[in-house]
Amino acid sequence: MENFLGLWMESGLHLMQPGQVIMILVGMVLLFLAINKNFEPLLLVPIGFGGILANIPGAELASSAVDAALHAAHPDVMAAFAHALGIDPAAGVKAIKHAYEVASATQHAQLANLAADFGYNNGMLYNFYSVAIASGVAPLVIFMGVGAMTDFGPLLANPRTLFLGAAAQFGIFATVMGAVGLNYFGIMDFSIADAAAIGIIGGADGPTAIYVASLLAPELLGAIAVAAYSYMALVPLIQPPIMKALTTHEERKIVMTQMRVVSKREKIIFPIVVLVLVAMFLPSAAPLLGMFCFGNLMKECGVVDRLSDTAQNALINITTIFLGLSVGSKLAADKFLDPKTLGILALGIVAFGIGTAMGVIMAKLMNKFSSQKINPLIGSAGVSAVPMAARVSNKIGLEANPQNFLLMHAMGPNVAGVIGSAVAAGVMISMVQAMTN
Amino acid sequence: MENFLGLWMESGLHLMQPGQVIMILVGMVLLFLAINKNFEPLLLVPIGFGGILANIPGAELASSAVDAALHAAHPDVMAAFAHALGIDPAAGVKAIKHAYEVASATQHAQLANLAADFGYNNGMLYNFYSVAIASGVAPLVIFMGVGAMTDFGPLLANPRTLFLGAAAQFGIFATVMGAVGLNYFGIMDFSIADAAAIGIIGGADGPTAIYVASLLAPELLGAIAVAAYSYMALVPLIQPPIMKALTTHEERKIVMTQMRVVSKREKIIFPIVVLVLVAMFLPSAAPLLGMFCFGNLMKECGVVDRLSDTAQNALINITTIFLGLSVGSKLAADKFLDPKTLGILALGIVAFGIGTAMGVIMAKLMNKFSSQKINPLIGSAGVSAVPMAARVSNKIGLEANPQNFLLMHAMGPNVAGVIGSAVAAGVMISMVQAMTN
Amino acid sequence: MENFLGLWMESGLHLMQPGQVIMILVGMVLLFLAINKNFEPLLLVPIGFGGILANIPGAELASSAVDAALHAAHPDVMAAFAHALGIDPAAGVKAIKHAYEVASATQHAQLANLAADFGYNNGMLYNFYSVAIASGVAPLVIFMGVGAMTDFGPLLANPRTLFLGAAAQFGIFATVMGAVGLNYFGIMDFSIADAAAIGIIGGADGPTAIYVASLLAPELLGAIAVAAYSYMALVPLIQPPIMKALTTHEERKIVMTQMRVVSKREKIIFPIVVLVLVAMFLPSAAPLLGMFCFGNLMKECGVVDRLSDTAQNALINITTIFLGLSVGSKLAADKFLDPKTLGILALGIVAFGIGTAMGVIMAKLMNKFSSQKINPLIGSAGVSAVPMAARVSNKIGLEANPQNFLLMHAMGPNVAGVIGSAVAAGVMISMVQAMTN
Amino acid sequence: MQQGIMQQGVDLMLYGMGTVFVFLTLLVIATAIMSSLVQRFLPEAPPVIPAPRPAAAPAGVTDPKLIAVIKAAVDQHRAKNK
Amino acid sequence: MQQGIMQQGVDLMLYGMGTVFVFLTLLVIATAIMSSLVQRFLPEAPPVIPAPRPAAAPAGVTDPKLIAVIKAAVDQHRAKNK
Amino acid sequence: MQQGIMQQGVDLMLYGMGTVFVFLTLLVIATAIMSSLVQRFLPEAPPVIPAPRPAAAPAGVTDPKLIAVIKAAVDQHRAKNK
Ligand code: NA
Ligand code: NA
Ligand code: NA
Repeated sequence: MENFLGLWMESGLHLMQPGQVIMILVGMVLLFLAINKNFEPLLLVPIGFGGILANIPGAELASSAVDAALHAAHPDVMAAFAHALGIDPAAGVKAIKHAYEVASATQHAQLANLAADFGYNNGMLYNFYSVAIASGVAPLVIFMGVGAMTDFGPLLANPRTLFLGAAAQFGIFATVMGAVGLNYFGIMDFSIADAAAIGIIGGADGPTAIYVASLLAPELLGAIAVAAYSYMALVPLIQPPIMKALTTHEERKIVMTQMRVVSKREKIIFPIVVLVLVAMFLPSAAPLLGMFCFGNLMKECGVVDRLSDTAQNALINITTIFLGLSVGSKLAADKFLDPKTLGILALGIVAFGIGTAMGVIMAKLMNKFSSQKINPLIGSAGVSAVPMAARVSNKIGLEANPQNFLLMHAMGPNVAGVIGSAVAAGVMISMVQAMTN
Repeated sequence: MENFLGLWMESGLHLMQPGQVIMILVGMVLLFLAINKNFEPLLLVPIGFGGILANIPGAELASSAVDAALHAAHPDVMAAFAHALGIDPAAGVKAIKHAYEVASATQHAQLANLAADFGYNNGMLYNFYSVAIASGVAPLVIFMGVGAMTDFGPLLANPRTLFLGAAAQFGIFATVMGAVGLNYFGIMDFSIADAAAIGIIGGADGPTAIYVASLLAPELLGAIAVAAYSYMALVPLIQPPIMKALTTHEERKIVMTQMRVVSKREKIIFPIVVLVLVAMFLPSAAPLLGMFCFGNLMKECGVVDRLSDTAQNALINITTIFLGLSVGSKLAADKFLDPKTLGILALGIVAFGIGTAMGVIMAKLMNKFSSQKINPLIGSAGVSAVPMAARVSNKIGLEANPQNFLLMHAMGPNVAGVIGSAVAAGVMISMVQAMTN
Repeated sequence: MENFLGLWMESGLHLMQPGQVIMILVGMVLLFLAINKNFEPLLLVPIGFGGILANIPGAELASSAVDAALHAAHPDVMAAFAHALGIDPAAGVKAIKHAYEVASATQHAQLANLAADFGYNNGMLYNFYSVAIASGVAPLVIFMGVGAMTDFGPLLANPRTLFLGAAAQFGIFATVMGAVGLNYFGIMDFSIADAAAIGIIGGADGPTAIYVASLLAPELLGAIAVAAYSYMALVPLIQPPIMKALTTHEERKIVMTQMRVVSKREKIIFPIVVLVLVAMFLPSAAPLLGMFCFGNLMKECGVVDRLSDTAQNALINITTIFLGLSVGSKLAADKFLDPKTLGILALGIVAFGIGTAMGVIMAKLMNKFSSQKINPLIGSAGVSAVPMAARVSNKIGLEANPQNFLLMHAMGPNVAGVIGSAVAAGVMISMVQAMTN
Repeated sequence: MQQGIMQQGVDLMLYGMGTVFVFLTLLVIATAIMSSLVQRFLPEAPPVIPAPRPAAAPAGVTDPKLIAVIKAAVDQHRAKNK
Repeated sequence: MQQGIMQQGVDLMLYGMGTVFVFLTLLVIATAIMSSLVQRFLPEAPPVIPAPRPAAAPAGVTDPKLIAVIKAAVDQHRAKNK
Repeated sequence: MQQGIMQQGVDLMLYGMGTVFVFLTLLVIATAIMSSLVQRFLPEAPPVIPAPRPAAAPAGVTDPKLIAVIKAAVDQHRAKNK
C-alpha cells in the first residue's frame, strides 16, 4: 500500500509548485516562438525543452546531489552535513544551506561525498551544465565554430567599419550603468558582477553572453541567455524604427562604392593579426578571441578542410545541443522566477536599442570626417546578431533605394561587432574579478 | 636478465587464467554472431571486442587504479589502504577488499589518491565506462538519437495500439517475479535490485536496459546488455512460434483498415504531450522519456534539422562506439563467469516470450470489445525491439494473407513498446531505490 | 585611475617575457610550415596555434589553477599552500613549488581546492590537455580512427614485409641509447623515461609518440610531438639520400611480383589475430594495438559502416582539434625553451635516419636468404610515417625504373611499421615503469 | 522499508504494471484529445513530404561538402555523357 | 579595491568602452598595414573561388560516403533517363 | 631495481628490439597460417569492390542528408539540361 502512497507522494501532480507550472508554460512559449516564429530555433528549442525538464517536480534534473539532499532535508543527512560544515545540527536546514553556499571547495567536495553515500545523484541537466558550461568549454567551442563560418572579407575590404562595431558596444556599458542604477536606487539588488553580465546582452552574441554570465553571474545565466537569443531574433522589429528615426531619407539612399577583392592571403593572416594584438594588449580576451580566430584560420588556411568542416558541423551541433539543454537547466523556477529576471529582460532590450543607435550615429559621424561616404544604415549591424542585423540594414536600404544592396557592406560592421563584444567581455571579466577579489 | 624474466612474468600467457580464455572466446563468438549472422552488429561488435580487451591478462583495461592495486596486492600499498580504511593491516587483502566495497565515498577518493601515488592508473575501458555509463549519459544520448529516428505517425493514427505496447511490458514484471523466485527458492542469490535490472531485458530496448542496470545492478550490466541485444537479434526466431500458437489462421488473416494521414502539427505536439504527462505523473521516467521526446521534437519540428541530423548520425555513432566498449568492460571473467549469468540469460528469453504472448493476447482481447478489428499479429510488436518485431509481424501476416501488409500497423505498438519500457524503467528505479534506502 | 594602471599592469606588453615572444614566433613558424609547406597541417595548425595561445602573457591558458596561484604568489595564498603542504610558510615560493611537485595526490587535490577558494581557475588549454591527453584518450581514439583508415591488404599479401617494419624500429632504440649517452657524458640530463619517450620519435607515428610521452615524460611532450610531426613531413627530404647511399642502381630497379588478391575474410580476421597475439604476449601494448585493431575491424567487417565512417571522420577530426591544441599547451616558453628541446630535435632526426637505414638493410638481408627478391627501397617505408614513406619508396623506384610501381608493395612495411612502433611503445612503457617504480 | 523480497517482487509487479497501464491509458486519452483539437482548430493541408534540405547553418552558411558532392556528381555525369 | 558600486559602474564604462575603441583602432591600423604589405609583397592572382573539395583524409583515404552519394546520384539519374 | 642508466638503456634496447622482432615474427607465422586456413576452408569469390553504401541506421532510417544530396544533384542536372 505504502508503495501506491509512495508513487503518489512522488508523482508530479502532488509535488508540483505554481512556479514550476509557470516555468513549464514559459518553456512551451519558447518552443512555440522557436518553432512557429523561427526565433533562433537552434538554441531556443534546446533551451525551452531543457527549461521544461528542469521544472519537472521530483525529478531534480537540474540539481546537484547536494542540492537534492538539501531539498529532501532528511534529518540524518542534514546532521551529517551540519557536522561537515562545522555548524550546529539544530541550526536547521536554512542555516545549513547558507553555510554550504559560503563553504570552501574542500567542504563542497566533502558534502558531495556524503550526498553520494546517502544515495543522492547529480541530476542529468546538472551534469550537462557542469561539463558544458561551468567548465567554459561549450561557449568556446561554439565560438570556434562561428569563427570557422565567418568571412572577414567585407571587413578587410573596408577596415573602417570596425569603428561601427566598436561604437555599437556602447549598448553593453550603458546597460551596465542601467543595472548599477537600478541597484543604486534600491529598485533591484544587482552586484557589479551581475551588472556586467547583464550588460553583455547588448553584445547581441549568444556564446559571449553565456561565457561571461557563467563566470560572473551563473545564477542569472538562464535569464541572460534567454534575453540575448530572444532579442537577437527580434532584431528585425527592434532596429528599424531606431534606424529610421536617426537617419534622413537622403542618408539612407547613400550608395556605397563596390568593395575591392580581398586576397586569400589577407584572410589567412588576419586572424593571426587579431591574435597577436590580443596577446599584446588584452590577455583577458584570449579564450574567446583565441578560439574564434582559430576557427577562422582553419577555414581560411585551406589545408585543414576536414577539421574546419567538423568544427562547422558535427562539433558545433553536438555542442549546441548540450549547451542549450544546460542553459535550460538554469530556468528552474526557484532561480528564474525572480523580479531580477524582469529587470534583465528590460535592460536587455534597452541595450540592443542603444547599441543600434550608437552604431548609426557613429556612421554619421564618420561621414563628417571622410570623403568616402558610408550609408549609416550599416552602422546598426555593428551590434553583431550575425547575420540578422546585416540583413535588416540591407532591407531598410532597399526600401530607400531599390538598387542599393548593402548586405555585403553591412557584413563588415556585423563581424566587427563580434570582435567588439568579445573585447568588451574580456575587459569586463578582468576588471570585475579585480574589483571583487 | 630479470628484465626477460619480468617480460615473461607479465606476458599474457603466464598470467592467463582459464576464465579469461573462456571470455576471450565468448567475445569472439559475439563478434562472429554480429559479423556473420548480423546480430545487432552496431552494438555487439564493440561489446564483443571490448569483452576481449577486458580479459587481456595483465593489462587491467577494465580495472580502476584501486582495483589494479588490490589485484597486485603489494604489501606497502595494502598497508596504506588498510590504514586509510581504518582496519588492521594484518587483516589481509580479502578483508581490505571487503572494507573497500563498503567504504564511504570519501574513503574511495582517498584510496584512489593513494593508488595514484603508488603509480597505478585507471584502465582505458574503466575510464570509458565511468564517463559513458556510470554517468548515465551514453544511454540517454542514444535514446535521444533513437527519438530523432522515430516516426510516431502510425501510433498517432491509431493510439489504441499503445495498449499493446503496455501489455507487452508484462514480460518485464513476470521476469522480476522469476528472478525473485529463483532467489526465494535459494537457486540464485538475486537482490530485488538485481531482479528489476534483469526484468528490464523484457523491455527489448538496449539503452533502457543499460540505463536501468547501471543504476540498479552495475555488476550484472554485462550479462544484461548481452542478453538484451542477443535476444533482440533473435526476435525472428523467438516470436513466430508463440504468435502462431496463440492465433488462429483466421485471425492472422485480418486485414486492417488504411491509416489516416497524420498532420505535421500532431507529430510536433505529441512529444510535448508525452513530456507533460511524465512531468505530471512519472518524474522518475523524466531522464529517459525526456531525452527521447527531445530527440523526436528535434526531428519533427523541422527548424533544427542540423541538430537532428547530428543526433541521428555523428553523435549517436560516437556514443555507440564508447557505450559498446564500456559494456564490454563488464565482460571481465571474474564478474561475468558466474552462475547468475546463466540465470540472466534464461530469464531474459522467458521475458521476451511472455512479452510477446501478452501483446498478442491483448490484441485479441481488444478485438472482443471493439468493432474495428486489430490483427493480433501486431501485438507481438509491443515488446519494441524496433524495427525487427514489426517486420516479424509483417512477415507472419504475409504468410497468412499475401495481400496483407501489417508493417505500418505494427510500427504503432512497436514504438509504444519503447515508451512502455521507459515507463516501466522509471517506476522500477524509483520503487527499488525506495525499497533499498 | 588604478583601473587604467591595472589594465596596463595586466596588458600583454607589460608582462611579456622574451621567451614568450620567441615561442609566439615559433608558433607562427609552425603555422607557416603547415599552411605554406603543407607540413602535416592537420596537426601542426592546431599545435602551432595552441603554442601561441599558451604563450600569451597573463592569460595563463596552459596553467592549472594551482600553477596560476603559484605564479601570482599572493602571500595569503602561499601561506595557505605552505600550511597544506606541511612546510614553513617562510620557506618562500620556490620551496612551496618544489614541495608541490613532490606532494601526494591528496595534497594536490587540497591545493586545487584552495586555489579555487582564492578565485583561481584552470586555463582553457590546461583543461583540454587534462581531458584529451593526460587521460590518454585522444591518442587512442586517433589510433582507432587510423586503424579504420588502414588497409592491411598489401601486408597480408606479403607478410614477410613485417620484418621490414620490425627492423625500422631499431631507430627507436638506437635513439634511446643516444639520449642515455648524452646523459652519461653529462651533456644533457635525461632520465631513462625521458630517453624512452624521445626514442619513440623514431616510430614516425604521431599518436604513438604522444601516448608514450604523456605517460613517461609529459614535460617533454611538446618537443617530442613537434619533432615527430615535423620529421614525418620531412620524410621526402630525409630518406632519399640514405636510401640511395645504401642501394645499388641495380637493386633499385628490382621489379616485384604482382600481389595476390587478399580475401575480405582474411582482412576481417587479421585484426583479431593481432589482438590475440597481444593478449598472449604483450599486454602492455593492449591499449594502442587494441584500439587500432578495433578501428580496423570496424572498417573491414562491413556491418558497422556508420560507426567506421564516424571513426574516420567526425570523431577523429574532433579529437585531432583538441589533441593539437593540447599539445600546443606544452609549448609554453618556460617548459619548451630548454636545451633539452634541441637535444630532442637532434636525436629525433637521427632516429628517422637510423630507422630508414635499418629498413633498407633488412630488405637487402632478406634478399640474401630468399629467392623472391624484394626491392630494398620499400624497406625505408618500415618507419611508418604513413603514407608519406611509401610514396617516397615509389618515387625513388620510378627514378630507377619508370615502369616500376612500388607503392602497393611499400604499403606493407609501411603499416607494419605502425604495428612495430606500437609494440615498441608497449614494451618500453612496461619496462620503464618497472625500472622507475 | 525492508520487507521480504517476495513481497517486494509482488509490489513491483502490481504497482509497476499498474503504472504502465495507467500512464499509457492517460497517453491514449491525451493523444486522442490532442489530435482532435489539432484537426479541428489547426487544420493543415495534407503534409507534402518535404525533401529534407541540408540543414541551414546558424550563420547562414550552407555545407560546402554537400555542394561539392552535387557538383562532383553532375560533372562526373556530364563527363560520362560526353 | 571595494568602492561604491556606482563608481565601479562608471569605471567599467569608461575603461571598458575606452579599451574597446583603443583595441579596435589598433586593429584597423594593423589590418591596413597588413593588407598593404600583402598587396605589395605577396601579390596574388585574384582568387578563383575554389569548388570546395571534400577535405583529404590524413591517411589519404577519400570519404567513401561521398563517392557512394555521387555514384548513387548518377545511377539514379541514368535510371530516370532510361 | 635501480641500476646505472647506461645499463638500463642497454636493457631497453636489447629486450625492446628483441620483443619487437619476436612479436612480429610470431605475427608473420600466425598471419601465414590464418591466410592458408582461410584460403583452404573459407574460399571466397574474389571480392568485388563493394560500392560503399551509406551505412544503414540502427532504427532502419536512411540518412536524409544523402537522399537530399542525390535528389539535389539530379534535379540540378536536369535543370541544366533543360
Ligand atoms: Na556584438
Ligand atoms: Na519495450
Ligand atoms: Na613506426
